[in-house]
Amino acid sequence: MKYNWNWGILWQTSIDGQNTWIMMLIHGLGWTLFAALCAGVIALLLGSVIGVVRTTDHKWLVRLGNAYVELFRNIPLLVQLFLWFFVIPELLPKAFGSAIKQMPPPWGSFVPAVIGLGLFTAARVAEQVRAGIQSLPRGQRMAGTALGLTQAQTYRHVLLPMAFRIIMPPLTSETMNLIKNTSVALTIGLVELTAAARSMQEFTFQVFEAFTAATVIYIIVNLVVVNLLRWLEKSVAVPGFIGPAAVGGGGH
Amino acid sequence: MGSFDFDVIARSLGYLFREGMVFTLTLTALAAVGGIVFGTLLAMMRLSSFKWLSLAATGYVNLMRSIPLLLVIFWFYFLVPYIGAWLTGAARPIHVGAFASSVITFTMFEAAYYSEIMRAGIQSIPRGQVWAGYALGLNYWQTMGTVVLPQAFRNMIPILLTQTIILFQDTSLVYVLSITDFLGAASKVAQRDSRLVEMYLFAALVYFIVSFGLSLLVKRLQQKIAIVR
Amino acid sequence: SPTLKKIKDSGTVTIGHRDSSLPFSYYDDKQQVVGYAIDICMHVVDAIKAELKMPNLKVAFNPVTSATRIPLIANGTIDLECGSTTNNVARQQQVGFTNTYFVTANRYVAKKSSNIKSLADLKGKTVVSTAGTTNIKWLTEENAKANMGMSILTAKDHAEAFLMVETGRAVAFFMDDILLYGLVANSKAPGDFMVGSEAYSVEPYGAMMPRDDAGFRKVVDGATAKLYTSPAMAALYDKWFNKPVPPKGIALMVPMSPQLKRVLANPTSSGDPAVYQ
Amino acid sequence: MAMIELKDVSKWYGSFQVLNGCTTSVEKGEVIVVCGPSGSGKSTLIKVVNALEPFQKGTIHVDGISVSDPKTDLPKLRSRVGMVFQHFELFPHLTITENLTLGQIKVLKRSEEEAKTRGLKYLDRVGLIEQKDKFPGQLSGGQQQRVAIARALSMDPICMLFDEPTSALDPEMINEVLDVMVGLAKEGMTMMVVTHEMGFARKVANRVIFMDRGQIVEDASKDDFFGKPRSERAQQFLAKILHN
Amino acid sequence: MAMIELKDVSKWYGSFQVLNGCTTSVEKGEVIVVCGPSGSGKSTLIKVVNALEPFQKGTIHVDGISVSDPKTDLPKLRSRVGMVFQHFELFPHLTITENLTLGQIKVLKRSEEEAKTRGLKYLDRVGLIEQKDKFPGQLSGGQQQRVAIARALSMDPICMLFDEPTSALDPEMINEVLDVMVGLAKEGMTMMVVTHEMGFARKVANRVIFMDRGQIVEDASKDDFFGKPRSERAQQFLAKILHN
Ligand SMILES: Nc1ncnc2c1ncn2[C@@H]1O[C@H](COP(=O)(O)OP(=O)(O)OP(=O)(O)O)[C@@H](O)[C@H]1O
Ligand SMILES: Nc1ncnc2c1ncn2[C@@H]1O[C@H](COP(=O)(O)OP(=O)(O)OP(=O)(O)O)[C@@H](O)[C@H]1O
Ligand SMILES: [Mg+2]
Ligand SMILES: [Mg+2]
Repeated sequence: MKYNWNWGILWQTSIDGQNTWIMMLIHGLGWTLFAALCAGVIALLLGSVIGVVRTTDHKWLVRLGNAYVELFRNIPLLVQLFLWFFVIPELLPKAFGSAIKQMPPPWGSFVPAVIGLGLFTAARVAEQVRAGIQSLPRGQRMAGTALGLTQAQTYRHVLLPMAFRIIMPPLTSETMNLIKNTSVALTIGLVELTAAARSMQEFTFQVFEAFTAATVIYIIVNLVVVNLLRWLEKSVAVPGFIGPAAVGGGGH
Repeated sequence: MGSFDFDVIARSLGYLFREGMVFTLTLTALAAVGGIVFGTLLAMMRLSSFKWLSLAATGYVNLMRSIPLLLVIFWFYFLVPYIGAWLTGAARPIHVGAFASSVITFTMFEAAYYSEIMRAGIQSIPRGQVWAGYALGLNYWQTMGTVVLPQAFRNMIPILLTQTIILFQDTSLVYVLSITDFLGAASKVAQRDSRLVEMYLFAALVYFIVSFGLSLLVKRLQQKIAIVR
Repeated sequence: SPTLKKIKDSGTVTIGHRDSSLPFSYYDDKQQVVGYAIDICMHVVDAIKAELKMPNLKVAFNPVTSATRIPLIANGTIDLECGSTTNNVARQQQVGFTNTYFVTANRYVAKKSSNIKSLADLKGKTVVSTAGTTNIKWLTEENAKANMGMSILTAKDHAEAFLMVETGRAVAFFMDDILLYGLVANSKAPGDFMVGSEAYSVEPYGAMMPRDDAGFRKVVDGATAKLYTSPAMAALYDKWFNKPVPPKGIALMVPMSPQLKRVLANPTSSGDPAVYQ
Repeated sequence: MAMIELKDVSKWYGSFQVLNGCTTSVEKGEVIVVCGPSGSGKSTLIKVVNALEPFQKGTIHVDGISVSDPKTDLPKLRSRVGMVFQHFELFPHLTITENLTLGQIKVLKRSEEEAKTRGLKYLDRVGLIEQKDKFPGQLSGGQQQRVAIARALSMDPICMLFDEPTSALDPEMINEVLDVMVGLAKEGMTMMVVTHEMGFARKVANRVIFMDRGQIVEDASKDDFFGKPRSERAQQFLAKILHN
Repeated sequence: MAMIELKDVSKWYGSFQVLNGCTTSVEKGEVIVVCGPSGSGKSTLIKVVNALEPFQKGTIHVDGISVSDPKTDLPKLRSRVGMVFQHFELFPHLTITENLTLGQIKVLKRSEEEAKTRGLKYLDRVGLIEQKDKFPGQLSGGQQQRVAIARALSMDPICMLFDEPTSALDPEMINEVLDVMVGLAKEGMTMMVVTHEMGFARKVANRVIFMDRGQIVEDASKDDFFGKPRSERAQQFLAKILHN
């Protein structure tokens, strides 16, 4: 291959004239993690609510929850982010719309990215939460109800604590997916890790160094996150309980 | 934005579907079949009692799952010619078309996900089924082929298909290679004619209709093929 | 020369092209690859045919993006990249460039209604440029140097950057002027936009080819130099910059700049901006 | 006034009728055993009494309160009826003590301390006080079922419902659970028990109800039932289950 | 020569010993009942005989062939030993007929036709010939277990192993399965049966083996075992299981 390897490029000053390229990548990693964290919080909260709602017997609430999940998981993330960034502000009242558009960078891309990623991931979390609750023996809900607990109390004290433990493994892979999916936000101008790597390769033309560095960083981040979540999973594991092997849905 | 110019869609409809959608669907179908076959092999490797086999499969799956698809597409696009050369013993990187390259990429990438599904599927078959197969005198491959995999596969069909719908949406990322899949076609027209909003709205609609239609089909199928237990 | 040998062995020369760099290298409405740079490269192909004495040499087209063009040259998938790639010294570390075929300048486009007259009017405003371009690099440096306090947005591609100006997310979009003319001409209301009169940097375009392949370079440089200095060049320029071009039949109406005239008369593949001033 | 009173209760799952005009009553202090073939509606009968399943026709009164009246405070009613399930249904993420106190604290609004004192009293009663800090998954099936009984008792129920409490247990553990139930019966607890353990029925039941296809086919005193069941179906059933 | 011969068999799961020096033998035509508390190693004992689980010490010979000899063709050996599981383990994706013929075709290389004729003969024998085109999920538990027995029989086994064949069944269905097994015993089939059904043991067993913590604690003739079990553990066990 006619390629001029130059790993030293990582320690050369980047276009902003101050930081080295490796710092630029790490800066990008910061945005990756921050966006993933914010979107993760939205996804967990909203996804749990929708997932729970879909296991109740309020017919129209269940339908609404199903509609949400179908809508958000059947459109590619790439397209959703584009719509959040370019189309939604145009559909809002003018003043509000321009206020959103005037947000200084990177917030102008960060906010739509977090909303888009959050709502997209919420649909997937909702699926997991629903599956988790439904994988519990039907008798658990009955036992709670038979004790005199209200529906809300049954969810809070009986169903959700077990459901969340059971879906820890699929939620772990959702977290990995979320971190990786933030890379799609580069299409609306968020300079996260992949975008930083691309920008590095376009300015320096050292493509393979840039992408290798990014790949290695992603692998390290994933190792750390997966092990953190495994540890969390172990530390909340119920002694003596071997849960039904929750079948992880796929997804990226 | 004021006025939408949806005329651009009418003008490019033929191109969008005859080139873009056909590419997307072909790629999805080939990668799904290849991914499931390779994924099943990976799952069997992971569950095998040969430590190094299971380690290799685990490493592969974890690697694939920790890199963003965008980067995976990129790597495969440039490395496949070298892998091809290495496999065929050719002196030069062999020429691999964009289509072949994306089929290989998605097969290899999705196999990691399909293998997790098949692994769960195999593990969901009660141990007793395996014992029953062995007790009849079936050997490993016969037990796998006639007892375990048919059930695992049938139990997992809904999840496999759901993953395939995700694959269908993921193929849109090949646009980074400037390959004309459906989204690539849409974005090419959109960029050339400066009609991004119209095109993306249309693309969202098309993806939604196809994916949602497929997921309805999955539900139907699920009710039909579920094994009576 | 390894490249010529490869072309000879495979009987095919592979040209990398962009999909929407109007009018340099793009798909027309019949999905054919066309453009100013493509036409120039076809002359190079003819020269290769003559050099190798292979009149039936096949031409394959391979789409590239800003992210894939370098690796594809490096791994030998494409032999020649014909698009709108700026030739500069940094990039010459990885690839070779042929004689420059266009010289453009970095300018901004803004809405007429926003009343931007000069760079100074952009102080403290939000501006946009495309990720990975030499333009955004200049913009970043200038912003810091002159203490302009501009917020700089990064767009994925030119069309999106322009859309940001169209929808009011950014006041101005900094890009090679020739691309700006194309974007304005293709927009829904070309009358709403104006391209700034000041030029901030020069951007010479050339075709990329493998680095350090003197044999191949000789053929390519020879062919382009011969074309540039021939009378056919003026007609070729006219065809793409002063007459209606596909797909929509809009004419860009950009007369040949004095710099370009000079460069075409004395072909050069230098990456030094000073040469083009 | 009867403790539990069912009048002409019918229930459908879609178009499938699970209960068909069931009428019976349980007096205070009575022990009723319900038996019948699989799928005959025994579990459903127990569940409608506790309003865990709705029914479409008839009336049920527990301690004089109508179960189907929309004005009835169902959680409160349920908290007064103890229920024990086939698969124990302890809460696996809570310790034994927490299992015993959850309902007392959340429903009866007892203080944590009081709930604990009471819970542990009943845990001692079923002979498992040393297990109080373990999790359900760490106990054997028989132990779990005894905890489930203690959990129900610690709500001070006015009556208890059992749905096949021993059928998920290893043969060795059946008796440790039945012994506890026999004790309860002897203390005068009102009980309605779905079970196939005819030994238990012979020992403590006042009456035996035999169900088939959603109907109460036989509702007789213990001696009448074991002596000379009227219906042919009940005779067959007894023959099958008592043979060998 | 004994049909099944175990000599000093020990097995560990990691550091946990499941079988501890088990020695016994089963003669041709004998019926042996294995019982003992949960977790004592009964299922494991059955599985090592059929080489479904490896063991670390001792020897097992079935019809004179060593199970642990690496040269032994295990699939072939297993095909000659019929096995019936607690949870039936019919193949749910195959019809009853296909369940009966799979092993015959794949292992014994019989033609499809011949396999079908034989399979249906045994299906008739267990009284289920009308169910031949159904799927296992459409049958009751008792029916499934009878099909499982027919499946094992259609391989023409030289002996049969049963692992708690009735403990997953509704009480009503236990007898229909036991009846089939009693029939087999009477015809002289060599059988090793893990079960808690002492009625069955009394009726047909030649010998009873009592296991505790991986050891064979008692290996006695039926009359000796029920009359005066030697070990205290076996006495306690019998008391628990026979009471009520
Ligand atoms: N949620 C449900 N939807 C539809 N049918 C149901 C539902 N729950 C139970 N059934 C049906 O109602 C009938 C009675 O069920 P029930 O559980 O009361 O029977 P049972 O007498 O307790 O049987 P078993 O001895 O097997 O526990 C059965 O035929 C069962 O299939
Ligand atoms: N795969 C395994 N790994 C580790 N321990 C095991 C495994 N399988 C069984 N055991 C343990 O081995 C012991 C004996 O198991 P086995 O199934 O033979 O008992 P059993 O006598 O059949 O009991 P049961 O009456 O409950 O069926 C048990 O303590 C069990 O927990
Ligand atoms: Mg029941
Ligand atoms: Mg066992």
